[in-house]
Amino acid sequence: MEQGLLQLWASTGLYNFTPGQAIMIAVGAGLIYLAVARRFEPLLLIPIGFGGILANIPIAGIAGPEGLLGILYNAGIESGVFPLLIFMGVGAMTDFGPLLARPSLMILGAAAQFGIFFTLFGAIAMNLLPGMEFTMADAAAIAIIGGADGPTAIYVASRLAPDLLGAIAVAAYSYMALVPIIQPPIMKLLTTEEERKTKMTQLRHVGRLEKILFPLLLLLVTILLLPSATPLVGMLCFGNLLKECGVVERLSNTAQNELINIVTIFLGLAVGSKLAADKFLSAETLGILLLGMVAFSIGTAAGVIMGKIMYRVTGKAVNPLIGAAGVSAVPMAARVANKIGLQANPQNFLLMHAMGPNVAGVIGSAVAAGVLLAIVG
Amino acid sequence: MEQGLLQLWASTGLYNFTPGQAIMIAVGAGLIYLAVARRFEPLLLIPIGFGGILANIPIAGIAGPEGLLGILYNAGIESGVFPLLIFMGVGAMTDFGPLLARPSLMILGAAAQFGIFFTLFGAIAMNLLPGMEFTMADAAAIAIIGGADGPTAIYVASRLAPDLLGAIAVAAYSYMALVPIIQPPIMKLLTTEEERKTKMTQLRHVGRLEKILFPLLLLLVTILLLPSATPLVGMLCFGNLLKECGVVERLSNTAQNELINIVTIFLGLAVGSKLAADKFLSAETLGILLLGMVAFSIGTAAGVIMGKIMYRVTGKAVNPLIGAAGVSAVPMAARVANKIGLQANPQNFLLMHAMGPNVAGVIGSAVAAGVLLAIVG
Amino acid sequence: MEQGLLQLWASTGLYNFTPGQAIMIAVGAGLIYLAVARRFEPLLLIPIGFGGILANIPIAGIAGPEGLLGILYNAGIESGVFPLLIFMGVGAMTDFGPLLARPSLMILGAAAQFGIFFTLFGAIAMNLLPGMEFTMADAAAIAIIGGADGPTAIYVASRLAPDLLGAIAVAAYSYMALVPIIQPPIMKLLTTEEERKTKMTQLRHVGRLEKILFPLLLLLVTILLLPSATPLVGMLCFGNLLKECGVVERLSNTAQNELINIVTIFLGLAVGSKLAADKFLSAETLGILLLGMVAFSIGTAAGVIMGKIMYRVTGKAVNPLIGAAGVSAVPMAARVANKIGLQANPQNFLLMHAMGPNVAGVIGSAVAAGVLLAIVG
Amino acid sequence: MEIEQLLAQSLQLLGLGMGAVFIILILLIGLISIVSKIVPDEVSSVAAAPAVKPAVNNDHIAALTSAIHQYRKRR
Amino acid sequence: MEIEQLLAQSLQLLGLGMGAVFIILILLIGLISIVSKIVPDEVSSVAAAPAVKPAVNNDHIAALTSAIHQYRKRR
Amino acid sequence: MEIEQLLAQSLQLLGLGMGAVFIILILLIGLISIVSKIVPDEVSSVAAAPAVKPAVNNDHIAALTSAIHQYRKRR
Ligand code: NA
Ligand code: NA
Ligand code: NA
Repeated sequence: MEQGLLQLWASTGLYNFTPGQAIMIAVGAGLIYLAVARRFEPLLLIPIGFGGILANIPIAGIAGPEGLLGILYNAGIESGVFPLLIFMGVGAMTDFGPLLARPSLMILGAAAQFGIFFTLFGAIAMNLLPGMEFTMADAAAIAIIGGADGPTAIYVASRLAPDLLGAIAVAAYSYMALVPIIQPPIMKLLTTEEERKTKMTQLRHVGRLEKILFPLLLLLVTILLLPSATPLVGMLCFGNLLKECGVVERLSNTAQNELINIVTIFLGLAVGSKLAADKFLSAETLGILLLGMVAFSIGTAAGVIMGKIMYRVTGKAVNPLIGAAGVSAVPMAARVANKIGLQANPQNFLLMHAMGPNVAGVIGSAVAAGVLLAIVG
Repeated sequence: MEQGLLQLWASTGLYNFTPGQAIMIAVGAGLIYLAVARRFEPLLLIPIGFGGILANIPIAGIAGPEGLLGILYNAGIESGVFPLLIFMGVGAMTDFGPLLARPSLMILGAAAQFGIFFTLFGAIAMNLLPGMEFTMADAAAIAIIGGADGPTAIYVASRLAPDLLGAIAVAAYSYMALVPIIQPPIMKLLTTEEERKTKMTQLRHVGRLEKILFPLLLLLVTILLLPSATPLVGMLCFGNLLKECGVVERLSNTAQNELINIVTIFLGLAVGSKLAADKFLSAETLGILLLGMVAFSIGTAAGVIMGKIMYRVTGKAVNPLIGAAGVSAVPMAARVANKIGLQANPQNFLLMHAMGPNVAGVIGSAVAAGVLLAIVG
Repeated sequence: MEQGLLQLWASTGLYNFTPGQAIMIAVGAGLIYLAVARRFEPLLLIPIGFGGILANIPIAGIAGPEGLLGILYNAGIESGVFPLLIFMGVGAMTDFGPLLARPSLMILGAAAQFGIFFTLFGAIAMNLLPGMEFTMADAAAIAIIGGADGPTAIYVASRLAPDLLGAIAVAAYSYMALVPIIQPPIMKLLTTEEERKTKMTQLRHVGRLEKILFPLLLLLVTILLLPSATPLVGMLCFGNLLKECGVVERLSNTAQNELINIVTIFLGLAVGSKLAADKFLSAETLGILLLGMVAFSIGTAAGVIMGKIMYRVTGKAVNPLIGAAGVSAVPMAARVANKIGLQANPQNFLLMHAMGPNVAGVIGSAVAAGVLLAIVG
Repeated sequence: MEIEQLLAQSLQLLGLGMGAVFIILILLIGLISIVSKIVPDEVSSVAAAPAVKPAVNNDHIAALTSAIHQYRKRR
Repeated sequence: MEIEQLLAQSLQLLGLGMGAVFIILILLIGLISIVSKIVPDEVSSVAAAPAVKPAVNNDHIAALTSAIHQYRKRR
Repeated sequence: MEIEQLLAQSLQLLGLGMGAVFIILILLIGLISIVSKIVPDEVSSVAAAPAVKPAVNNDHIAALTSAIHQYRKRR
C-alpha cells in the first residue's frame, strides 16, 4: 500500500514539475486568456495555447513522439501538410476581385514585404548581442513573421527552424491580432492629414472568367520564376480555383469550412507541442518577439511609403493608408486602413480598396517565403 | 481454364472459411441487428459490427496490416488518436452547467467508479477458475468497462490489453445500451419508495465565465495530481473550452459534428478489426461479458448507496436515484434515474439533477483510467 | 550578389523545365478547361488536373515522397484507403430501390461488364504492336476502365499497375463524362425504333427492411464467392447500410458529404501526382485512351444486346435502351438511356428503370475487379 | 511469357470473369426475390418506430455467449 | 506472479484508485464553489461583448517577456 | 560563418528577395491587365450556363493525343 502510494505520489504533477513547465502552462493559459477576453486570433491561439499547456504536463508525454500532439506534429507540420491545407482553405475563402479590379495596387503588397527582409538582416545583426545565436535559417524563419500570415510562417519555420516554431507561430498570430495597435501610429506618423483624406474611385466590376483565370496565371508566373514557392502558392491557387470555377461548390465549401476547421484544430495543437519549456523559455524567444514587432512595423512603414509614392505618381488617386494593408494580416489590416481613413474623413470608405493590397500581401509573403526556402533552405 | 477455375474456387470464401470466422460474421450481424432493431448504441455498434464482419472474411485480409481496418487500427487506435478525438468531441457536446450548479453531487460520480475497481479485483479473482488467465493489465482494461464510457474503455484497452479490445468495446457499448435494463432493479432494490419520491430544488443559474473556467480548473487539478489522466481529461477539457469560450464557434461545431462523425466511423471499423475469431471466441470473452455486467451493477449500486448517504446527510435534499447516473453512460443513465423517479412521483423531474452526477461520472472514470494507466501501464 | 542571382536563376522554373513537364502542365490545364467549361466530371478532373500541374513543376518535388501530393498518394492511394472511402460515400448516396423493385434487370449490369474483359483481351493483343508492352497486370488495370466507375478503376490500378494510374484515372473519368457522346450512336445502331419506343411498367414500392437487408445480402454473397472483391463491395455496402438503417443519420450524412468531399480533394490531387511527364507521355497512354474507348463501347453494346434478349424473353416488357446503363457511370448513363427513350417516344420515361441496371453496373464492376485482383493480383 | 500464352490466359479470364459476374448477380437476383417475398410490405413496427425504447430482453448477451460456447465446443 | 500477490495488488489498487477519484473530485467541488463565489453572476462585459475591439494594451507581450525573464533568473 | 559574411549574405537576400517579390507581382499586374482586356466583360455563355450539356466534340481526346504525339516527336 505504502509502495503504491509512493508510486502514485511519484507520478503526480506536483512531484514532477519543473519551474519551466509551470511557467509555460501559465503562458498557455495567458494565450487562451488573450484569445477569449481580447479576441486575439482565437481560432489559432486557443488551440495553440491549450496545446502549450498539454505539452508541458510532466510525465504525460503528450508532445512526445507517441503522444497526441507529437503524432499530430509529425504527421501534419513536419510534413508541411497542415499549413498547405490551411492555405488551400484560405484560397477558397479569398475573393481576389478587389485586386483584379485595380491590379496596380499589388505593388503595395510587394513593398510591405520589406518588413520580412529587413528583419532577416536584423536577426543576423542580433548575433552581435551576447546570448543570441541565430543561424541564417533561424533568421529567415523569424523574418517571415513580417509576412503577417500564419500558415506561411508555420510552413517556413517548420522547414528552416523547427525548434523556433512555437515562438514564431505565437509571435505571428499575436502580432496579427495586435495590428490595430501596432499600425495606426506608424500610419499617422508617415502620412499627412490631407493624404489620409484622399478618396478613391469606385472599383470596376470584375467578370467571372477573370476570377477563374487569376489563380492559374498566378500559379504560372510562380512556376516559371520561383518553383520553391509553388507548394504554398499552388495550394492557395487550388483553393481559389475551387471557389471561383463554380462547378465544384461542394468541394469549395468543404475546403473553406470543415476541412480547414479540422486542420486548424490539429495545427494549433501541434504548434502548441513546440511550446515546451526548454525550447521556448530562452533569450531567442525574446529576440523573436522583438524582431517580430520590428518586422510588422517596418512592413507597415514600407507599405505606407510606397502608398505615398503612388499617391504622388497617380495624382492623388491612391490613399497612402491602404499601403499598410499590404502586410497582409487579412482582413484586419484592411479594416485598420478603413478606420484611420474614416477618422480623417467620415465619407472615406477604404475597405474594398485596401483589400487588394491586403490579399496581394498574402501572395507577396508566399513569394518571399519561396525566396527564403530556395536560397536558405 | 480448369486451372483458372480451381484458382477461382480456391479463392472463394466457401473454400476458405473457418467455423470461427463464420460465427464471428454472425456475431457482427447480431450486433448490427441489435443496433438497428433495438437501438443499441447504433453510432458505434453498426461500425463495430460491420467491421467485425469485414475482419472475418477469409483471404481478404481487411483487418491485416495492409487492409483498410488494419490501417485504421494502427493509425488511430494503437496511437490513441481516435478515442482522444472522440473525447474532444464529447467535451464540445457536454454542458457541465448542471454539475456546476450543484458541485457537491460530483461525489456521486466518484462513488460509482467503485464498479471499476471492484471489477479489477473480480477479474483477478477469476484467475482461480480454470481456463481464465488475466494479467493485471488485462484486469485493468476489463475493469474500465465499469466506467460506462466508450472512448475511455477503448483508450485504456488499447494501451493495456489490445488483444481484448474487441470484446471490451463490445461489452462497454452493449452494457451502455442495456443501462435501462440493468439499472432499474438495482435502484429499486436499494431505495425505499419514500426516498425515490424525494423532490430536488431547482438548480441555480450558472454564468458563462464559470463555464469557461471549469475545463481549465479540471485540467489544472488533473495536471497536479494525476498527469497520466491528462490525455483523456485534457481533450475533454479542450473540447469543452471550444464550446464554452464562445469565440471559436466554427471549431466547436466541427469538433462536435463532422470531426467526431468521421472519427466515429473510423474508430468503429477499427475496433471491429479486433473481432477476429481467434481473439474473440475464447473463454476470456465470456469472462469479460460477465465482469462487465458486474462492473455496471456494482457501479450503479455504489452510486445509489452514496446517494442514500447524501439523502441522509442533506436532510432529504438529494434523491438517491440520481446516484445511479454516476456511472456515466451519458445521457442514458440520467434518463433512467428520471424515469424511475417519475414512477414514484409523477411530478418528480430528476433529469437535470441527474446530469450533474452523470457528467461527473465521465470525469470520474477518466480519472480512474489515469490511475490504472499510471500504476498498471 | 552575383552568386545569389545565379542561384536564384538556377532555381527558376524557366531554367529547369523539361519539354515533357511543360506539355503535362498544358495537359493539366486542358483537363481543368474541360472540367470547367464542358463540365467533364469536375469534382474529380479539377483536382486531378491541378494535381497534374503541381506534379510537373520542376525542382519543387510536390509529387515526390516528401511533397504534399506524394504524401497524399502514399497515405491514401498506395494504401487503398481513399478509393475505399469514396466507395463508402457512394454507398451512402446510392438508392438501390429501383434495383430491388425489379431485380431481374441486374442481368443488364452483368452483361455490360463484357467491356472490361474484352478490353483485357484487347490490351494483351496490343502487345503485337511495336512500342506497346502491357503485362497481364497492366492489361487488367486498363480493362477496368470499362467498369465506368472511378474509384474502382483507381483502386484496381493502384494495386496492379501504379505507373499507369494517372492515365487510367484520366481515361476513366473522361469517358464517364463522354458517355452522352459515346453511347447514343451505339444504342441507336443496335436497336430498332420500335424497341426504343417500348414503355415499361411502373416500379413496385420497396420497403425499408428490404433496403436494409440488401447491402448485407450483397456482402454475404461476395464473401462466399469472391472475397477479393470484399474491400470494395464491403465499403459500398457499409455506406449503404449507414444510409438505409435509419438510426445513424449523422454518420450517413458525414459519409456522403464532408468525408467524401475531403477524400475527393485528396484523391484527385494524389492521382494528379501520377501525371508526371515521364510516366504519362508514352505510347502506353495512347493505348490506354484507345482501349478505354473500346471498353466503353463494347460494354455499352453488350448491355444493349442483353437488353434486346430481355426484350424478347419478357415479351416486350423491357426497353433494350436501359441495357446501356449497365456500364454504370452513375447517373449519366441512366440519363442517356432516358433521353434516347424520350426521342423515340415523348411519353417514355426510362430514368428510374435505367437506375436499376445502372447501380447493378457498379456492383458488377466491383465484382469484375475482384476477379482481376484474385487471379492477376 | 509468350504472347500466345498471354492471349490464352486473357481469354480464360474473359470466361471466368463474366462467369463470376453473372453467377454472383443472378444469385443476388434470387436472394432479393426471396427476401421480397418473405419480408412484410412495410418494415416491422419495432424498427420503424421513431423512438423505440431500448432492448427489453437479454438476447444480446445470450447471442454472444451461445456463439462462444458453440465455437468452443466445435474445437 | 502468484495469485495471492495479484489479489493483494488489486485490493491495493481499489484503495488507491477510489482514493484518487474522491480526492480529485472533492478538490474540484471545492474549487468550483470558490470560483462560483468569486466570479460575478454574469460574465464580465469585456468577454461577453459580441464584437469587442481588440486588445488596448500590450500586456500580452509584457506577459510573455516577464515570463521569460523570470524563468531565466531562476536558472 | 563569420558575422560579417552573414550580414553580407542577409543584405544580399534583402536585395534578391525584394527584387523577386517586385518582379513577380509586377509581372502579374501586367498579365492581369492584359487578361482583363482580352476577356469579355462577362464570362462566356458556355461556362456561365447553369446546366450546360456535356461536351459536344472530341477535342478532349484530341488534345491528349496530340500532346503525346508532339512529345514523342521531340524526343
Ligand atoms: Na504578407
Ligand atoms: Na464513468
Ligand atoms: Na460498371
